[in-house]
Formats: sequence, C-alpha cells, structure tokens
Amino acid sequence: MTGFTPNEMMTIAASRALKNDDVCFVGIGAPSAACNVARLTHAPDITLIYESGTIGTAPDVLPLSIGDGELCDTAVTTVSVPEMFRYWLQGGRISIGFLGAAQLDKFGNINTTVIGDYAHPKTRLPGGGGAPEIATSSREIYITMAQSKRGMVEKIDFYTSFGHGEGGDHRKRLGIDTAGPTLLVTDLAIWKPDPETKEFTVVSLHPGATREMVQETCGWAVKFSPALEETPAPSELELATLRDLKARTDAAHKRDAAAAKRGSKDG
Amino acid sequence: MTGFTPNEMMTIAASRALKNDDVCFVGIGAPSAACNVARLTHAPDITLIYESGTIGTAPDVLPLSIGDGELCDTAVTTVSVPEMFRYWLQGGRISIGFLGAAQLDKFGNINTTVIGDYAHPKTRLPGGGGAPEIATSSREIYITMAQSKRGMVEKIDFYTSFGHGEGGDHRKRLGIDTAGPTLLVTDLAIWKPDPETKEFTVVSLHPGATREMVQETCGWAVKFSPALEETPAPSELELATLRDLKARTDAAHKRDAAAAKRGSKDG
Amino acid sequence: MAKFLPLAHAVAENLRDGDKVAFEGFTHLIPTAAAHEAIRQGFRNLTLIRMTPDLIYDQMVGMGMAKKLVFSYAGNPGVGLLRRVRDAVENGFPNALEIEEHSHAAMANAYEAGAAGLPCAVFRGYRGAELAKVNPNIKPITCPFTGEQLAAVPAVRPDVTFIHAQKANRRGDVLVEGIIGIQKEAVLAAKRAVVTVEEVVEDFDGLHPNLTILPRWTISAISIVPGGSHPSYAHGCYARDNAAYLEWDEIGADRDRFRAWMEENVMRAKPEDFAARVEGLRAGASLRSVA
Amino acid sequence: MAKFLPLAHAVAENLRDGDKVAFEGFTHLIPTAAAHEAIRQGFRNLTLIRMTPDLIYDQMVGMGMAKKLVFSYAGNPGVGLLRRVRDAVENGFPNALEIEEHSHAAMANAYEAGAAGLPCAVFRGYRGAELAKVNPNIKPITCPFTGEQLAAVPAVRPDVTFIHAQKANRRGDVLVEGIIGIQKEAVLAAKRAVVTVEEVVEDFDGLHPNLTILPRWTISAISIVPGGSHPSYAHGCYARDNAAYLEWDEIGADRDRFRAWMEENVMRAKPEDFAARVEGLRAGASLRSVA
Repeated sequence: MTGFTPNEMMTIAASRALKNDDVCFVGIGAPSAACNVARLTHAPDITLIYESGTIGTAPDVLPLSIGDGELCDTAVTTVSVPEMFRYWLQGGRISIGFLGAAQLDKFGNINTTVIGDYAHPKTRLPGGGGAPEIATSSREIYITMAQSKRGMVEKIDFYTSFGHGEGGDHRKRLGIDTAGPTLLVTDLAIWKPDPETKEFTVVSLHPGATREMVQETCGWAVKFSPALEETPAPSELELATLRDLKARTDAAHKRDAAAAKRGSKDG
Repeated sequence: MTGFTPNEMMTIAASRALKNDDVCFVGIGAPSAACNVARLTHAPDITLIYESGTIGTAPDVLPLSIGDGELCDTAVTTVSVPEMFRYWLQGGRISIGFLGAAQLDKFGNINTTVIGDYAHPKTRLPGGGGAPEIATSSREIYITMAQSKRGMVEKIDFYTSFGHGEGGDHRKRLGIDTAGPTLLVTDLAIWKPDPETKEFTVVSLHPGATREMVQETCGWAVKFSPALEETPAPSELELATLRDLKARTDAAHKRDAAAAKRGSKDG
Repeated sequence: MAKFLPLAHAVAENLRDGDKVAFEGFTHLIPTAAAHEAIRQGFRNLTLIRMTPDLIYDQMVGMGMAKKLVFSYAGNPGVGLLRRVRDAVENGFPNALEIEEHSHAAMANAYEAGAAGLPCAVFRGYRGAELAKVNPNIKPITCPFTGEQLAAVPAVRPDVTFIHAQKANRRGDVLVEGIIGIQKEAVLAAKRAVVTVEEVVEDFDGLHPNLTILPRWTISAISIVPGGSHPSYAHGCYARDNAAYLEWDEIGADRDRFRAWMEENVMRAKPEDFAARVEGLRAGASLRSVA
Repeated sequence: MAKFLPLAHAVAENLRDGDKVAFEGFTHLIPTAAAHEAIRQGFRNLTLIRMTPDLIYDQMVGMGMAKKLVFSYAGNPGVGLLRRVRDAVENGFPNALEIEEHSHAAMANAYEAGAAGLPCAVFRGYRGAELAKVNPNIKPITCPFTGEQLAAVPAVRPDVTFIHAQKANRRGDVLVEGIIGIQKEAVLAAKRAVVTVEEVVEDFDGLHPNLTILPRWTISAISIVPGGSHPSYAHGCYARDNAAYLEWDEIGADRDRFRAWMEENVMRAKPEDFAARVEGLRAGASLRSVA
C-alpha cells in the first residue's frame, strides 16, 4: 500500500493504540476519527463516549460537534451532562481520555485557553471544556495533533489541563493517581513519556518521516528513543476504513447543507 | 350527613388543608389517604410526590408502600431517589411535607427511631427514612395521627425529625428558614402552633369531640384556642370519596392476594 | 464485563464472607432471588447496606449472616416493623448487630457520591436531627462561599451490589424501568455488580435513548431469574404481592416459625421457584405499557 | 405554573436588564428563537451563563447586551472560535466583557448544585489546572473523612433560564429527549424558566415513565416556536444545520458583516420565521424513533 497522507497515518497510528475493551472519552476532531477507525477495524466493541452524554456510540459518519444527533441515535444510552461528568468521568469509568491540543509542551500539558496573558490575551481560544478533568480522571490520556512549532512549544501560555506538569512525579505530588499522558501521536511520529522524566520521547517514526522533520516542526529539543522504530504503514483495511468514513462524512455534510439551503429558500 | 368515624373525620379534615396548587411530599398511611381525598375533591391539580421518585401521581387505589407500581403508572414522571431528594426536596420545590408520627411532642418534633435509649432501645422502630430532611426542606409541615398518650408525649425519646425544637425561634436559631409544622390534624381536633411559643394549640374540635377527650388522649397539658371552633362534619362528597377510595383499595389488595395465592398453588 | 451465569455461580463468584454488600431496590425490583441464594450459600460477617432493608435483610439478619447494618428505614414497607432486625438490635439474637443509621437523603447522596467517585457526599441535611449526634459518620462541612454549614457523610462503596432488573440484551447491557430507585448509583458505586433479570432480549433497538441503562462493562454477572424480585414487583411484568408482606409480619415475629419458613422456602428452594410465585401476579402488572 | 404565551410576551415578562440569564443547550436544542427575541427587545447588562456559549452568545455579545460571560467552552462547536466574543475579550468591542471561566465538570456540577438548592458544588476537579488560579470562584474544600482536598464552585442560580424542547402537553409539562445536556438542571436552578417547544400534544400518555419531563409548575412560560433551535437541531424533528455553523465563522469575523446579518436575520425577523429555516432539514432528522 502506498499513497497516504501524514494526517491519515496519524489517525491510523492513533487508532491502533485503542483496545477492544477500552472505554474512551472522545475529543472532537482527530481523536474522534481515530476512535471510530479503531471501532470499525480491530476494536469493534470499544466504548466511545462523547461529553454530550452519549455512551457507547457508533456513528456512521463523523460528527461535526460533540453533540450531533448521530451520536445519540447510535448510543447504548444517553445521559445528562452532570451525570456524564460525575458518574462516568469522575467515577473512574474511563480508561482512555483522548484529547487534541492547541498548544502542547513536552510533558503533555495542554493549553486551549489563551495565547498571551490570561487577563489580556493576544488570542482568546475556546477554553478547556471537559479537558481539565478528563486529563486527571481518565486512567490514561492519549493526545493527537499535527506537528507545528506554534503548537508544540517549550512553554505553554496557560495550563488548561495538566499532563505531567514539570515532569517526574509531579502528578503524584499533587495527589493525582491516574497515569496522565502515556501516548502522543502526531503526523510524523509516535511519542511516549520517558519512564523517569516523563518527557515525551519519539519511539517510532512514521514511514517517510525523519528525525529532522520531527525537530523542525517541534518547539522543544526532541529526544529520540535509542530503540527507534518505524511505524507500520496503514494497511489497506485501515486506509479504506478511514477514507470511507471521511467520504461518508463529507457526503452527509454536503447533503445536509444542500437540504438546509433548499429549506431556507423554500421558506 | 351523620355517621362517620373519628379516623374518617381526621383524614377529611387533613385533606381540606391542601390546596390545588400545592406540591405535597406524601408520607404513607394517613397522609396518603388525606392527600388523595384532596386530589379527588377540591384539589384536582395538586401535585403528589412519593419519595420513591414518583412526581404528580394520581393513584386509583391507595398504595400499601411508598413505591407501589400504581404510583409510577399514574405519575407525570418518575425520577431516581437521589434526584428526588436533591432537586425536588432539597431544591425547595415542596410546599407541604405531610408526615405521620409514632411519637410527637407539643412542638411538632417527631420520633420514629426508638422507644428508650438509642444504643439499647426498648423498641427499635423503623427509623427516619425521608423525614429528617422533609421536616426542614419542605416549606411547611402538616402532621396527622390518631391521638394516644403513648403517641403524643411530653418528651419524645429521640429527635428523628425537627419540628419547632424547644419552641419559639428555635428553628431560626439553627439556620432553618422553612416554617416547620404549621398544622396537626388528629382524630379529635385540628391544632396549630401558637405564633409565639410554637406550641400546638387546639383551634377546632371535631364534631362530638370534647376538650376532655382531647386531654385524656394526649400526654401533655393541652392548650385550647380562645376562639375554639368546631370542625365542619364531612360532606357527603368527602365521605363518599374517602370510602370509595378505601373500598377500591381493599378490593384491589384482596384481588391481588387471591391472585398471588392462586399463582403459588399453580406453581 | 457482564458474564451470563447461573445465579448460584454469580453469587459464589462475587460475594465473600466479610463483604460490604448492597442488595438494592426501593420497594420495586428487590433482588430477593439473589438474597436467597446468598442465604443458601451461608455467607457470614456481612455488612448489609440498603436504604430500605425489608424482608430480605430481615431474613439475612435472622439467619445470622450480618455483623452490621447500614440503612435509613428498616421497616416492612406499608406494614410495620422488621421483627428479626428488632430481635438482633434489642436482644442480640442470633448475634449482636452493629448499626449505622442515616436518613434517606443521606443514603441517597452517599450512593450518588460513591457512583461519582467522591470520598463523601455534601448536602443540606440532619438539621436539628438527633442522628447527627449518635452517628459519627455524619460531620459538618462549611460552604467556602456562603459560610453555610452543610452535612457530609462518607460515600457508600459496596464491595458488591445486587439488583434485579426487567431486561438484559444479549450483549449484557441492562435496562431498569419504572421506579428506578437507587439502583444505578448502587451498581456504579460498587466494585462488583450482579444483576438478576426477568428476561434477555436480542437488543434494545427502538427503545427511547434516555432510558436507564447500565452498559455491560459496569456489570460483573447477569443471571436470568424470572420472578426474581417476588414478593416485590417488576414494573410491566408482575404486581407486588402485598399479602406476602402482611404475612411476613407474623412469620418474622416468631423465631421458630421464621426458621421453619426459611428452611422450606429458601434453604430447600431454588432460583427457578420464583417464576411460579409470580404467575398469579402477572395479570396485575402495571397497566402503563413499558417498551 | 406554565402559561402558554407568544414568545415576545414570554421574553418580555421574564427577562430584565441586568439579569443573570442562561440560554442552555448542549449542541442540541439550543434556544435560538428565544435568544433572537431577547436581542430584538434590546436587553442590556446581562450576565450570560452557559457551558457552551456558541452562536447565540456570540450574537448577544456582539450586540453589546452582555456585561459578563460565565462559561466553560466558548467555541463554535466543530468549527472554531467565536469571533464576536474574541473581539469583546481581546479588544473590548463593542464593550468590555467580564469573564468567569470554568471547566465543563465545574459548570455541570454548579448547575446541579443550583437545582439541588445547595450554595456550592463539590467535586474532584481542577487538579493542576491554571483556571483555579485566575478564577476566585474556585476554592478548595476538604473531605472531613479522608482529608482529600476537593474543589468547590458556587452554585449557578440564574434569574431566568431559556431552553428549547420537543414537546409540551396541554397542561404545560415539558418533554426533553435525545441529548438532554444540562437543561433540566438549568431550569430547576433558575428563579424563572421559559421554554420554547416544537409542538403541543394532548398528553404524554403511553410514553415511558422515566423520560425527562419538567412538570408544569417548574416553568414560567411556554412558547410554541417550530424550528426554534435552528441552526442547532431537535432530535426527531430536524437535523443540525452544519453549514450555518461553518458560515457563521465568516459572518462573525467581520464587524460590519455581522451587523448586516443581524439586521436582516434577527432584527427584521420574527419567531415564525424559524419554521421555514428547518424545512429542508426535517428529512435528515434522527432515524431513531422517539415516542
């Protein structure tokens, strides 16, 4: 199999990390695609939970928002938002919290709040949403994002959600007993935290990616594992599954858009 | 209309105190009968809530327990028990909490926990159930019970739920901002708390009842209102409604009992 | 992940001597069959947790299985007292019984906190109530914004919870409907959970999206026991056997009669016997249709 | 007690300048028509509360109606940023906007505490998160049993909450279904509540007993506005207008274009216009049947 984009590789590599018995709290965007590819390939029984309250959902197309009707239509059950955050997240039922990030540092701390000073921000981002508690109540955190110097920075502007803090046993020192970020999948590589320092370390380069490419698109000095591997290329099944999902999603959104337009012209 | 029992008078007098727009948290037994007579006569839109989670219920027969299926069948909605106690009771949505009592004192304090010492009780009663918080979170409390020296005592053995404590502004001193017991209906009389001392005072004698009868069946020195009234006798409608309700209830329970017996013999 | 097991296996695999255990049901859907199986298997030193201990806890206490009872209303609902519990509390028969007593609001909040993974529940309760003086597990806690003093109780976290429900689907998700009580919280608060069900259906397709469903990965074992909540009821399946509750008032009042009844109706009985006990009550099942 | 009123009356009777107001909806059932009516009536100095401020708060902020925003995620869901909110926060245009920012868990718990009549919510949250340092309404509270330090936030108690729902019955009880979000809590936490509904039905007979229903005595006013949550969706009625969300990203980015759009689509529009906006989206309504 040849011909796949770095973004496709990212989604597929992330999907492979998910297991059939995982209970996954799904962030929108790249995490959502990875989780659904996992469900449609090797993890058919995975439980996908979106913060809108849908538990065990199996959407046929990717939702644009975390609360699309498709998520409820296909869910095992749909609960209220307070129940979602109390019983299911805080209750310790989530094995994997899957997050994206606007800004990320090498210890897996995430900023989605502001660029610049909090009181007088240069750019006001949407904020944390569910992330601050997903980051500490899920048993593990997976992060996925495309690499860029703007996104992967030495120092984030705001600690929206806590990863490994300053590294080492910082989580433990704060009394947080969950594992925190254990995996980062980018469009170029797979990263895992160093067992001691907790700094994200590249353990596998995607096909075609080089150490230089990884460093050039990352704002901190990148560490590479001595046992660096190459990520297996997407299988035919994986790639076909992802592309079908994206095609169904695009078609559905176009159909809806056309329908909406027709509706308002009729009106 | 002649020929009614003191118990019928008690239920009917209690039912008259309920208004069409009341939201009533209903204790089982005498409160349940009074609330449903109110609903079937002058207060058709009254909202009856049982602690099992049934809101706006309209049973055709009186339930034996607070969780009979009939309550759910006829309810506007049925919620979980935590929601019942958090959103509906503690949330301040209940206008009248309607309680019975094993032991009652003149300040409307109720004991349904133990006779004797708590650690080594002479008689272990069922306990408070919902009453401790019904007594303080409902906007007002109505109490109904048949009079007896054993039941209406100078000093209760255990404060299961708080009425007016030692009287006066004792509720306010504890930071409780609800009115507490505002009405006691017995089989002989209607009692209301003195505005200052909060001691229950007889304001109306049921037809045929005398001051002496009230005092003989009460363990404290009874105060009577200077403007003592006579409770109007049950109307034909009230009495017929109550008796029909009881007859339907008895018939239903006998039918069920026969069915159950037949079932287990068949089995 | 839910395994379908015969009730005897499900109980043996999930209940242990000395466990904190909840057999929950708020008048409706009481897991009688599971409790009887636990009685037959003769567990000891249990801490029995339940908002409304009724016949089944009266039976377990009377059989000497309990060292402690955590509860908020220990009565025979709509009938009166629990005679075996009284005998244990008042006379230490057949053994002394430690009690931890709460209000319904406290227990409901404590289960909720257990399901929510919190160490304690915070609510406005026990104001002026004497239980706060005799139960050291009721403590004050102050709102950091208003200064109001609220009540705190420890979260309830059973080792294992047993409930009865109307339906499981073949994947092992469980549907509870009607008076849902505290069952969802009791399951989610527990380390392990066993559910007896009236029936197993292919799937829950076509059912309303907001029903009370426990996903299969919150449950340890499911056993199919039609009639398994008799003399309680299962909404949409069979009616409450009120006569049995009235009768229990007499059976439980006498130590010997209690023992004889237990011998005949529990020790020598099987889970399969429950189906026949509700046969006559099916016609009286709730009128309101449940999907 | 719920009164059926035209939307303009319902808004005028229940919203006031300076109010703390929540227009709630978690992606689903967003009360757009009610928000547009509030914009037409020109309220000022509002404290806007919502977990997920989206287009309607972007519009209200852009029209200069808000002095403060209480929120946990201020984004255009699935698309990106809210341009008018950004302009207010970054540039003070059209006026400075005070913000009180929380996490979803905190806001959900704060609404829940409001519905539960508590002064504050207690949960395990904000550990290591910097919001706890910049928001004085996040305080520590200690479990009196374990010593664990938890987080407390004040209960949310809006003066008035607006929601959109699928159905009311003639008595004024309201049914919400599908993704129910935080709507029940937002209504029960508020002093007053206004509900726009897709339709009024005779009664809810035959529906499942455990559905999310708000009894008529929890609601101040009900207005019938079919399509009233466009471009959001109403489960079982019409689909989400994703294109409108994408389009908003451009409209909101430009102050003049925003004003022109508001003039045409809000100021000169009526509640009755919403029905036509969803006509083409009805075919795409959720497949799963809802009773």
